[in-house]
Amino acid sequence: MTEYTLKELMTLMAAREIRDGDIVFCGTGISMVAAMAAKYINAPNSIIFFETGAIDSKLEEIPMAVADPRVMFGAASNSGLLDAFATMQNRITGDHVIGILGAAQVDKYGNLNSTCIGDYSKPKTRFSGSGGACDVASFVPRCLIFMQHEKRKFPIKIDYLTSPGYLDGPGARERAGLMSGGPTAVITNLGVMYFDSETKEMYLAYYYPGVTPQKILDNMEFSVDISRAAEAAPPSEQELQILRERVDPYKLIL
Amino acid sequence: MTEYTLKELMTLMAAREIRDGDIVFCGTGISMVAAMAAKYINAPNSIIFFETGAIDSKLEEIPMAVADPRVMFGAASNSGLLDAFATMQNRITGDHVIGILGAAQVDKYGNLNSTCIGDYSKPKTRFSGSGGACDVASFVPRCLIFMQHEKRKFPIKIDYLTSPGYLDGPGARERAGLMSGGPTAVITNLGVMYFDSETKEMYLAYYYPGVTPQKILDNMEFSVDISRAAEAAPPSEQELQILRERVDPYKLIL
Amino acid sequence: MNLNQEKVMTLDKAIGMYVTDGCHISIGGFTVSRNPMAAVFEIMRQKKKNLHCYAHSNGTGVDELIGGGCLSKLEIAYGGNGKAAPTCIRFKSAIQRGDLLFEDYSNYQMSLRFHAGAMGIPFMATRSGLGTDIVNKWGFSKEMRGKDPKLPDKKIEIIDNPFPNWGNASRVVLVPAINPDVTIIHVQKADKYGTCRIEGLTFADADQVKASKHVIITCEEIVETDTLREKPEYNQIPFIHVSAVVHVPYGAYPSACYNYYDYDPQMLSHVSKFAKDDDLYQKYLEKFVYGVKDHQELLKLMGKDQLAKISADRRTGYATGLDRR
Amino acid sequence: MNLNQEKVMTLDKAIGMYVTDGCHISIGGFTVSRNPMAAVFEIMRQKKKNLHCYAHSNGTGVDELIGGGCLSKLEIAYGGNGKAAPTCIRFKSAIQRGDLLFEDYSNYQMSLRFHAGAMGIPFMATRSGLGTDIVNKWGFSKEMRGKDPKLPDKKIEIIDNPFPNWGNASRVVLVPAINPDVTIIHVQKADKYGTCRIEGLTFADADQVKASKHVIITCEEIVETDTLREKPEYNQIPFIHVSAVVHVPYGAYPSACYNYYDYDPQMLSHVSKFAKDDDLYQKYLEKFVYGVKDHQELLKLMGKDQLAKISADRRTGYATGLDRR
Repeated sequence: MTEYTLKELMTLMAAREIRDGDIVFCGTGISMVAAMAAKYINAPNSIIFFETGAIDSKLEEIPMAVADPRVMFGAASNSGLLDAFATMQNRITGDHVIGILGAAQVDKYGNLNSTCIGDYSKPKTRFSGSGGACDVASFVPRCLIFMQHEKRKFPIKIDYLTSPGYLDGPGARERAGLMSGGPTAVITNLGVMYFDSETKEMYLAYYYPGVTPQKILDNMEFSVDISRAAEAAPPSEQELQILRERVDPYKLIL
Repeated sequence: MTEYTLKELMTLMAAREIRDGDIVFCGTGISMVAAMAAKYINAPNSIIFFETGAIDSKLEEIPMAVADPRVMFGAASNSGLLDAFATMQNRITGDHVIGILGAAQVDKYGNLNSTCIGDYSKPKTRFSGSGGACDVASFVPRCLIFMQHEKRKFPIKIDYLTSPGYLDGPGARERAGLMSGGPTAVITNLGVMYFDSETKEMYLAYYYPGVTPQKILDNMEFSVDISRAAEAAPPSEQELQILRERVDPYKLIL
Repeated sequence: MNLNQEKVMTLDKAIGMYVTDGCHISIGGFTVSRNPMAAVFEIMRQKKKNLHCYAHSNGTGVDELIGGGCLSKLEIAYGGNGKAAPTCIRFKSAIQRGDLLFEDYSNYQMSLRFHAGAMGIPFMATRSGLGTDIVNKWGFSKEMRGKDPKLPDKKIEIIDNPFPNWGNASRVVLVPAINPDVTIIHVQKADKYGTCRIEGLTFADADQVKASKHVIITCEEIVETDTLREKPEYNQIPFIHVSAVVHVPYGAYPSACYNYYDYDPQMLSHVSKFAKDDDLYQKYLEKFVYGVKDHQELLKLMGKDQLAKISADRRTGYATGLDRR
Repeated sequence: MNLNQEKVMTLDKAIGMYVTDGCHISIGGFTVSRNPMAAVFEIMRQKKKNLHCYAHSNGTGVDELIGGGCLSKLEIAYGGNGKAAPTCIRFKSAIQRGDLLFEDYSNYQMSLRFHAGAMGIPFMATRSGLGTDIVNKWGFSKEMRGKDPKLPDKKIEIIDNPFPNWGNASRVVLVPAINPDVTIIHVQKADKYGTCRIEGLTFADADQVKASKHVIITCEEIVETDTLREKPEYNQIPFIHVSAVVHVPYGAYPSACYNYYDYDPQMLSHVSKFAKDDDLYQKYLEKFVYGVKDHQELLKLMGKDQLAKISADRRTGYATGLDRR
């Protein structure tokens, strides 16, 4: 079996969540690689679109930002932010969108912090802030979240709630006035977590080959159910080949 | 002195109200001819724009509708209704706009009816309805109103208030939440009425050569102050020439 | 929307599939330009009934739908059509007879309602209409609205500005979103997936499309996807919003299609003249609408000379010097 | 806006005239694309102070304005800049030190705020942010807002949907309009009156311009008015909104300008490296910003070879195969 990196497996775990016909809201970095990989592997009719207004771009090279001129080439249309977010906020197209997000912290309900650690007005560490993440998390029915599996990134309580997951549990999105939906999976360098359909709490669905469920628990502040966990299938030869030769040949991201 | 028609004089009376640098919101028919004439005569730097989204069109031929392809040619930009009305609703550009409207009825406060005569839901006579007239009348600081001078068109009470003038008098626009401003002049086939700055009531400013103030009063249901009225200057040779040779050579409107 | 199925189809199939009796519909264009007339005539031929129509100023098309007896409810800003019909004639008579339930808005309000629908929010705010009968007089009663889940609770709502010291506005008018079951627009160029390039003014077409559950595009030309994608910034509608694409040259006739053909002043006057009398209008329908199999047959009936007269000049995009008296 | 005066002027004159100490400003572009960098550097050279800046994701430009000490207040959705700076570095340190008053929004909320400003309404509604700290945590206190007429009453307002049975929404977030004193954008083509044609994505540039009292356009090319008017539908900004037009080739450098040049990955990395240390950043400023008279001198300093590397490929609009590691 071919060697692979955990980053490659992470990317593929995300790609496998994308269904044919999905409209994929894409950020930068690994999320863009995952969306591009899905188009080549399992979801040829999925469509990648960017909050900047480009839809179904011809991605000959990996864009390094959602405003990279590479997203403007060969698109079905180039508009702006207002149109892009409307596509997610309206239910006609929005219900077909899957978002891919990253964050500095995630809690057990999939709420994300990408704003700061410490006090909001004078934080210990400041991050970029929401960008479109809060919007995507507010609007779309399915979301994938990329995380590095470290204790401080899976805290009991996040320092700032930038992007809504299930807020404080079942029914909370609806009570707040958000559209239903919410995060689908948290994909890390160790495994994949889903959310229980009843409790809306994160549980372990997959651990990667060579990783134990216990190791995953050791890298989180809160505990998750591991009773439903199974070992993830390693990357196939074909998946790796596509990833390495077609998606990111210059190793810009992976 | 050259002969002229009352329609020609009406057109010129309106053109004379347009100032250099005005952005002129233009409808069809005589209002378009007036706006075009002003550009040639007294307001070369005025800009004609249409609710359909065309701005500063190159009007080689008279458009017969605001969506006529003739307004799309040589414009600074072709957008849509949303942009056009925003240009009037926002105060940065909106305060420079002068609107030109027509109607089936006008009352002494310059409120317009272009919707119906009789009961709204089953009217005796139905007209086209607001179109953009209500929007323009709501947003812009100055408005010219073209009318035929007939008793039934100047009633005590209009059957339906389509486009706001001064509503029921001083301060009423502000109380309703409208932007200040309101109609500037009512231009008819007999004369020109302005609005008193205190009472907001219509008064006679000009009567055309050969028309008496009394004749004007005879053609209105309500009475207006005629004490400030003066005879209008007839069209000059140059004005008529521009109107006939450059603006409407095929007599499509005049 | 429709991502995966084959989208190119015949007009009769597209209308048959997406325009169902009683559905809520909007059409593109404005007065004499880019009304999807081929589609309108096909709706009339298929005798669709009880449609609920949303219009800003879609003169030519809406008046024919009324004349054909297809509409039972209408929300509209402007029923006029340029010189040929300062007030649309079948619209006027239907309302005066009480044959149509209708409600009046302004053009901006209707545009905002489509914009809200496209954005997926329940309403948009404006300062247009305060103090007018557009706000005060409703065409659909509160009771009727309560019973019909496809009608908003209210025609319009006025609220105090929630930011009292901001925007120099004491109060605003809120107009409810529109999300039609189907929107039909006619464009110059589309690809087989439904990506559209509109030339000239776009009116409110893009928002109407994005607000709509189903979308039929009729077009002058179906062009290669790669061609449209050389300049993605000039494509106002990406394919994800579109359900069906139909190739119909002269599909806006007798309204204009910028860069392709002008409106036909003779035909518009002819229709207006006939529309003023019920019997004459029936004769017009029998000959020009029901009497032809499809739009191609109507064009044949009009004749090549007539079409040549309105052919657009390359420089101006319209028929320069066309006799429009 | 400015209808009549001469609009073409030098950059130092335009910045001197329209960017005044303490004014409220927004700039165009998004992260690595079409930031009006020549104008940003000129603002820094002119040592403008206490600016209040509105940004969605204007990475490159906003971070330099912060680094140059020009900003005292910032309303922002995203302070990141692609690979070179996942979090903008001077932004990060200014906030961590408490050197900057700031307030967070989402990208859509900021876009809607510009849209509201352009439309002349006090607010826009969205369903984004309900239940989050973006709604709950304010950067500017109620007291501060009460004292400053240039700040809206509230950061955000949540209201129950006034159309309870419409739009499937129980409540909505209202975000207040933005009307900057001045907006600066960089575009590919403009005419001398300020009509603009943007190629590629427009981001929120058009709304930022239309919401603004004064507008400075910097452009790669000043083209003939007649040329732009051959295709008016491709001009996103008509001249009536524009105060000043400045011809600045490479005016977005080191960010990208689609169809003209790519972003400069080396320069962006270089800036990021230097930005991490206060002394190094001062050295960077002395050399590349204060040490040059104008943007042309900066370009000379960068050298022809460096500019050639990022020159856009005709087919793709970016520098195909550019080394971006």
